[in-house]
Amino acid sequence: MSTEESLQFAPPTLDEQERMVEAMLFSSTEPLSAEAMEKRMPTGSNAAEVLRRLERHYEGRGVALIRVAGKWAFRTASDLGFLLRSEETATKKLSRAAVETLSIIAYHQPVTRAEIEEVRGVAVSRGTLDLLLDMEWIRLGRRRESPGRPVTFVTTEGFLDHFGLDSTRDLPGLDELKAAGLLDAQPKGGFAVRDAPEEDEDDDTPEDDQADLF
Amino acid sequence: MSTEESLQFAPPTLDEQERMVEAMLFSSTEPLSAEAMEKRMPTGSNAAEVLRRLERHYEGRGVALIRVAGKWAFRTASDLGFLLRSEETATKKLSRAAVETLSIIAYHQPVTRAEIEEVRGVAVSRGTLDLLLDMEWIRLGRRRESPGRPVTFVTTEGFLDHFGLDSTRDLPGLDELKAAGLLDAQPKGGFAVRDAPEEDEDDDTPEDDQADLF
Amino acid sequence: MPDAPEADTPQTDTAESNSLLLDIDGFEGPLDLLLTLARQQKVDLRHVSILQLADHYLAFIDAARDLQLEIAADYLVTAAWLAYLKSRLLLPPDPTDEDAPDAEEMARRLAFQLQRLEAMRAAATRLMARDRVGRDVFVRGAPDPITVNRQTEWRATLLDLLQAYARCKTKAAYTPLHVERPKIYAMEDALRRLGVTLGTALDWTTLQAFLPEDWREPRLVRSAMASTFAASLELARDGIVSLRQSEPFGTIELRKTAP
Repeated sequence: MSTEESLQFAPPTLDEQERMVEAMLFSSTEPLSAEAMEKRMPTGSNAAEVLRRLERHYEGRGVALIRVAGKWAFRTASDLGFLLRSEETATKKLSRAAVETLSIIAYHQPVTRAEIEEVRGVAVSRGTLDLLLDMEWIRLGRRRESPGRPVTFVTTEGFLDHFGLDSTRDLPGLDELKAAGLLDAQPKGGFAVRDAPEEDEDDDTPEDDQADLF
Repeated sequence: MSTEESLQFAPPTLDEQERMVEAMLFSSTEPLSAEAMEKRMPTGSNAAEVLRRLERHYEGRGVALIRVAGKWAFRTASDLGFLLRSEETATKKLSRAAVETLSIIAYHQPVTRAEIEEVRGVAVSRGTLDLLLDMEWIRLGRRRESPGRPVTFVTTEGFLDHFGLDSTRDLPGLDELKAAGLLDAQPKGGFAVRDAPEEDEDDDTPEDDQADLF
Repeated sequence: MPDAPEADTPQTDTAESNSLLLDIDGFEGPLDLLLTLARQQKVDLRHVSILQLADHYLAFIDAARDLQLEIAADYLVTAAWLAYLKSRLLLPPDPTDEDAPDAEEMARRLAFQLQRLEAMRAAATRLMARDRVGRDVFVRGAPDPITVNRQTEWRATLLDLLQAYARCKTKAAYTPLHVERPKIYAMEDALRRLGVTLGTALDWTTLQAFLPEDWREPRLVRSAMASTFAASLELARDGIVSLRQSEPFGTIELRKTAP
């Protein structure tokens, strides 16, 4: 490495020093101080001086030389961050359990977990509710004023948006479902479906309406 | 991100595109293809064109834009290695058997174990191949369509990257070796006394065979 | 055959061969040893004298034998083969044996193998001397890896929703039929109750009077009556109570037997 040897005698040119600082900063896993770099460079080098040159050289480029905690590092220009992020959207069909749970919440809201389970006839997993909450299709409603004060679930604006509904009143009733051939069997007597859940059921006594439902 | 939005309408300027390619390559340790970068860039961008500009911009600097395995990568200038080498990064010394086996695979690929042994005159230990496979410098190629359907070995992109090669065509001295007939299974002209590997696909242009393997 | 004329018999350079002997473990097989010996001819390998090489090799093996060194089988196989090759190269071809391999071809083949091995070794050296990542050139130390933000968009249509609800309701309509087991007044209960209340029946008392209050409604009274009757029979057998019935289907009366 003749470069190295010759540098033993005369300090490298500023251009040479700039190359060295550039290479060190590029390959370093962490920010480097001017002193640390100078220690590795041939004697007579002045890292601080070439850092200023290097900073100017990278001005306005895709990569910037920045100071962090008194040390130096290359960073992607802040306006180009979008190139390094990518959104990958996968569409997945909602599970049967999730759609059923959602539909029960839509028709019976506000509804407790126990009530959902009663309609579905099977336990509702925490994960299913979490997923629906996460998707912001359902949210927590008021606590039920009954023993244990269970939380209730209601649908959200996002839910209406997704399904193109103006309000939950637009959900077809059981008779309409039947007419559409979606419902073959007679609904169990005594289990009434409200055609139109009230908009503000959270505010007034929802328990009363529910009383005959559950 | 106003930049991103405005780019939806008109392709960015070449300067802008150069910044983008620079940012992407700078932030990656792996070589990136022009196509992969273009996919991330606003429509109408031409990565290949700005890569040439970028290559010129980095000429003679401490960091160089190089072509490896048909892709692009920033690497420190090779004459500055002395500054950057540290105890930890010292590359492990490969055994002579491993080095020879690797070279035979590189120059003769796709090549079977029996063929490697034929060239070296000794058995190739399982450990040697395992080591090279483990380093991801070689991988299994297609099976040879000869009795026993032996597996073949070929070099990987990681191999090209490590040795700074754009393709296996760029292996040092490949053309001379080929011209001298030293990549053939048997001496030129005349018939073989010993049972030579019956397949003769490595006789002709092994690089061409690689085209569809990589 | 260019090799034949200048091929001289075992040369006096056995000293060199002996120095190699110390190293026999250092060779990677007979081909490696042959290549080392061939290089001693200090000629381009394309002009190597195979005859001379065979002699050197055989001398080497003989010397190793004299020193009673353990020689691996493949070295001996190669020695035998080279001895055969040597005899074939020295003797004129036997026109009667058409199947005999062409000695020149065999020699050419060996020379090729040596050249090829040497070429590969040279190539390996050149390859290893290239600017290598992590040794001569370095990659970005603090990469800013592309973060892929994976998002799952859940798909569900209004129809899915309605079908799901309809499914739930339909399922509810078909809840399995539970046949409720009628409440039974167990005989043990009747016995216990009679035992407790018998003290009040010193006079004839109707069986009905012993039925518990909550078992008197029509749906339950039959079971209570049957059990109480059975219990009274049990007590009568033990001589604890007496029973009487004035007419068929008439009222059954009971009283505690006088002690």
